Amino acid sequence: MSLALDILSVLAISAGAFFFLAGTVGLLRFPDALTRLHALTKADNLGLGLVVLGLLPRADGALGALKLIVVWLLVLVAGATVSQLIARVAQRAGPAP
Amino acid sequence: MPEPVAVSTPGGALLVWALMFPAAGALFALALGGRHAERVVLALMPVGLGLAVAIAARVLRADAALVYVVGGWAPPLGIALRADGLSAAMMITTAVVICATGLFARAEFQTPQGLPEARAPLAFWALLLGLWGALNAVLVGDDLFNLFVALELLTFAAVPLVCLDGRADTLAAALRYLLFALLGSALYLLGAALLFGAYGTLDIVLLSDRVRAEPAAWTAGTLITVGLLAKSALFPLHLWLPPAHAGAPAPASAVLSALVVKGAFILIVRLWFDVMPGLLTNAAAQVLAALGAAAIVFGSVLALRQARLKMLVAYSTVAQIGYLFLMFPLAAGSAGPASLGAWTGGLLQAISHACAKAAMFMAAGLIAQALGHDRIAGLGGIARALPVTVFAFGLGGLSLMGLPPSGGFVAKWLLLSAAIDTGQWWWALVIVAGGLLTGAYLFRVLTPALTGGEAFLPPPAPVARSREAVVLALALISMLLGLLPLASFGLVQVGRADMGVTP
Amino acid sequence: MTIAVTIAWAFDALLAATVLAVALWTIVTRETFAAVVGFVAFGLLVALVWVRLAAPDVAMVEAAIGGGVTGVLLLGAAARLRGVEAATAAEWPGKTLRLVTGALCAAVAAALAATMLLLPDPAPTLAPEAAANLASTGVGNPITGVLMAFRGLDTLLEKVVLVLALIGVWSLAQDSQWGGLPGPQRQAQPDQSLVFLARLLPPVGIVIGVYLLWTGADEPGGAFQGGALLAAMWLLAMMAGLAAPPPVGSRRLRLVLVAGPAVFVAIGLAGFALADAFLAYPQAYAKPLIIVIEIALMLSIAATLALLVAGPPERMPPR
Amino acid sequence: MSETTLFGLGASALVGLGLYGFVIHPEPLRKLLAFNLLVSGVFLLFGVIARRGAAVGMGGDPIPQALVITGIVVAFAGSALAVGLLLRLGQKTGRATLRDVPSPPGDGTTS
Repeated sequence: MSLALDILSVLAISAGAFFFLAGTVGLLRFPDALTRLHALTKADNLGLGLVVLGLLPRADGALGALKLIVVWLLVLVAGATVSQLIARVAQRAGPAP
Repeated sequence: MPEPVAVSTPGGALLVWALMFPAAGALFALALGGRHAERVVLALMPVGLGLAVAIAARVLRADAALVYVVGGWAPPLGIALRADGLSAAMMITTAVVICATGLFARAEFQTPQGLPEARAPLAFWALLLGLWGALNAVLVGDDLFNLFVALELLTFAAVPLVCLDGRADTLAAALRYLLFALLGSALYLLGAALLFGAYGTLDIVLLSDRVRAEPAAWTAGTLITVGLLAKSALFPLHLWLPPAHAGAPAPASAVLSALVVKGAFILIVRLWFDVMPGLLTNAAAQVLAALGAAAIVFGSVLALRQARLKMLVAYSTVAQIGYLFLMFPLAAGSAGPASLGAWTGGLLQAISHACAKAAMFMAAGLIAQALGHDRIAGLGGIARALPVTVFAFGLGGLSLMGLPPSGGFVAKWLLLSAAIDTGQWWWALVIVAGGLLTGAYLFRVLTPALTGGEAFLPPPAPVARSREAVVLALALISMLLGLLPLASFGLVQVGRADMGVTP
Repeated sequence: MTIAVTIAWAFDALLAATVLAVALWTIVTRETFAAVVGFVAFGLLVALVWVRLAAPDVAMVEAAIGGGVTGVLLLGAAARLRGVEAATAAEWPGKTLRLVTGALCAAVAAALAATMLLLPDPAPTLAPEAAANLASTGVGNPITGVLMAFRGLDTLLEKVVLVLALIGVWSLAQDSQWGGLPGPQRQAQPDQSLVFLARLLPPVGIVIGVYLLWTGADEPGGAFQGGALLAAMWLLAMMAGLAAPPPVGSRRLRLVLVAGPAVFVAIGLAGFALADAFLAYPQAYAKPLIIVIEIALMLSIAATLALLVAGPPERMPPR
Repeated sequence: MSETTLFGLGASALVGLGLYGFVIHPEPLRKLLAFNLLVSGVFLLFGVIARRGAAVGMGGDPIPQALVITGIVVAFAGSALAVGLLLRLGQKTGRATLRDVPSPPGDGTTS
């Protein structure tokens, strides 16, 4: 049982790390603000979600697990809003860098 | 040998009150607002003065420093407050100058009729209290980090005073002042961190026991000193001072020039004579004094070339700060009579300059108010219109020049004789030359003020007699300091014994 | 075990290199706005370093104040200065001066590094003393014990520093605007997604802020962290136009601003009578007294931080 | 190399960087940014010193850690005052620099 959970943790966290890496590469390599945002939000939403998923079996108690999920949700909300704001500014500024 | 554990001395609680009455007063001033801010300051002035005198009396009677262990947590875990003779003397000076400033500023920072509250008066009175609390905290602090917080309190109270009039040039001066001060505190904190890393305490008394001559102490001492030099505006870190002190409203200039720069200076004295007395090598002391000498010459020459009275007085501050640093090579080393004299001379210079310079800035403010400008070329005959003010300006000037019987004379005479006694004649030359240069720039002001009269056409705006009286009182204090018998300055020596120096 | 150590070391090295790289970029990049964005990222990375240094309390403060609130402050300043910054681009110092300065700063850094390497081993520490005395403060978090008891005077003076800084910022107003609302006029129609966030987040943030205060007595957290979070929530609501900043003349606002330090001073002075010393707590009531002070401090910190970011009054309240 | 050594060296470098930026940049806002980097370095040095003092089950000496918390708040207050000053200066002069701020036309009608 614990072995299965450990494997799940390793897999999920590794996958999360991969999304963060991909998101960072995208941030650096993509041509304009909108595509860069696209790359970043994948890292935030999916990458962090997978990391949290991987950490859940290791949380100490239900309260700890709940805190982890709240962290993920808060980042989701904040990330989504900020992306909206940046996207709007980028649109207004035109297709500059 | 086990280290001594700090215990509160009788009367130590006075130090807490000296810290808390201005801090609580500033909070009250903000909470009550409007005209109450001024009333809070006026009500607290006698309290503060009384506390300072009481602390000095206790220190003198006990012939030892007052100590208070805050919360009962002795250093190194907790914080102690400590007032030796140096603290007590400077606390009285602070109280006198701030009370005089408060009385002088009433006419300038009154809430206008019909308004519940106005910007400049509220800010001025609240910041004045903050400044007082900060200075007391700097003077009684015995912990390097507590002193850091006190220094920041001092900075944040002082900087906004510079630009209360909201003009672009004073805003720029205030910003430059703030940037210098922030850099200074960062370097100071860096040094304190290294000392903690090396010796595991920030308490000055404990550090004085633990500090060894090694790289950590050297680096820390250098960083702290440079940081504090930026705050005390010693040449070549003085660039921020003249525009800030000259641009501020006259009462603010008075406290900035008289007291705020002295706060950082006192901490440099604490560092080298209390925290690390063994490390004040001759070379280091000579460097500090050389910077001081450069400040005297440079500041005086630039004062000679100013077109505006307040700029002249501000550059004079740059020069007079230089004298303070001459005390390092003269008071360092063995505790002979020369060292005692230099110590007393240096601190007497700080005290008499505080009173004299506050008087001169206030006098310059009154002159500017009467004439509508402060161009030196246009001062002709002002002595006839404002005789008391010009007389007070002149008295302050005599003290800066070091002419008898002023307090400045005794200070410079003590430094001069210490220089000759210790065979460091070059500093004696600097003192004499500085006095001559000071005379030159003062006579540039006083000659037209006393003799001229041709350019003096429009009738000057009236100046309140009471404000002139305040200025005169401060100038007289700086004068009377020189008439006191020398033994009465024994106060400033009290408490040095704890630090391994036998007076 | 050794693999774990190696991984941790590699992580630390990577983290240190990234922090320095971001810092360098912040210094050398030409555009001010970009530099400030870099600074915010820097603040978050430094918070990670604090976690690695086993200082979670500091990490929270660094993330909330060092990176967060300071970031908002500087971003706002950079945005408002965008128009005037172009005129100053040509005033960089010459190459020689830059080289000399660089050499001097490198010397300072080298001296610091050498001093750090030469620090005594084992290092002097006050941890045992703090641990031995923590019980008599009633709190379980040693940082809270230091801030509220052992070195309470620092904390008290620092609160006065904040109040004075706010008076200083307010004193920069124009005379005619005194008594008005802090900050520039917001745009009439704030972005809808921002409004959404400003409706959703503050209830959660307030709960977390209070939780941080409460848990701070025994675990990482405390009045600073909670106060900074509350300040951020208030700023968010102000930016979205959901809450108007209070006029600086408001009596109620003034009372909130001074409540924290005033309660601290009052309980400190009461220590003379109740516990034989200023800022000492009678042992039986130490923890409740500390909590009372922290609650008052949190409110004052939240208001002061938010208003320091909002700036001097720049507009009169709508009639 | 232990983690304290690593971060100690990094913090020293950070102080040097911040100092350089503070001296070199002509714009006050950039100076302020550099100042914030500089104090971050100072605080981190404090943190390394705290970490070196780990004992009796504590991950670090709590005294320097608490000092850093106080220091961060004080540094923020300084930044806020500086930002207030430079924004006001920008409003008044339309420029973002400290050099050549014009004197008032009245030539010194102070007080």
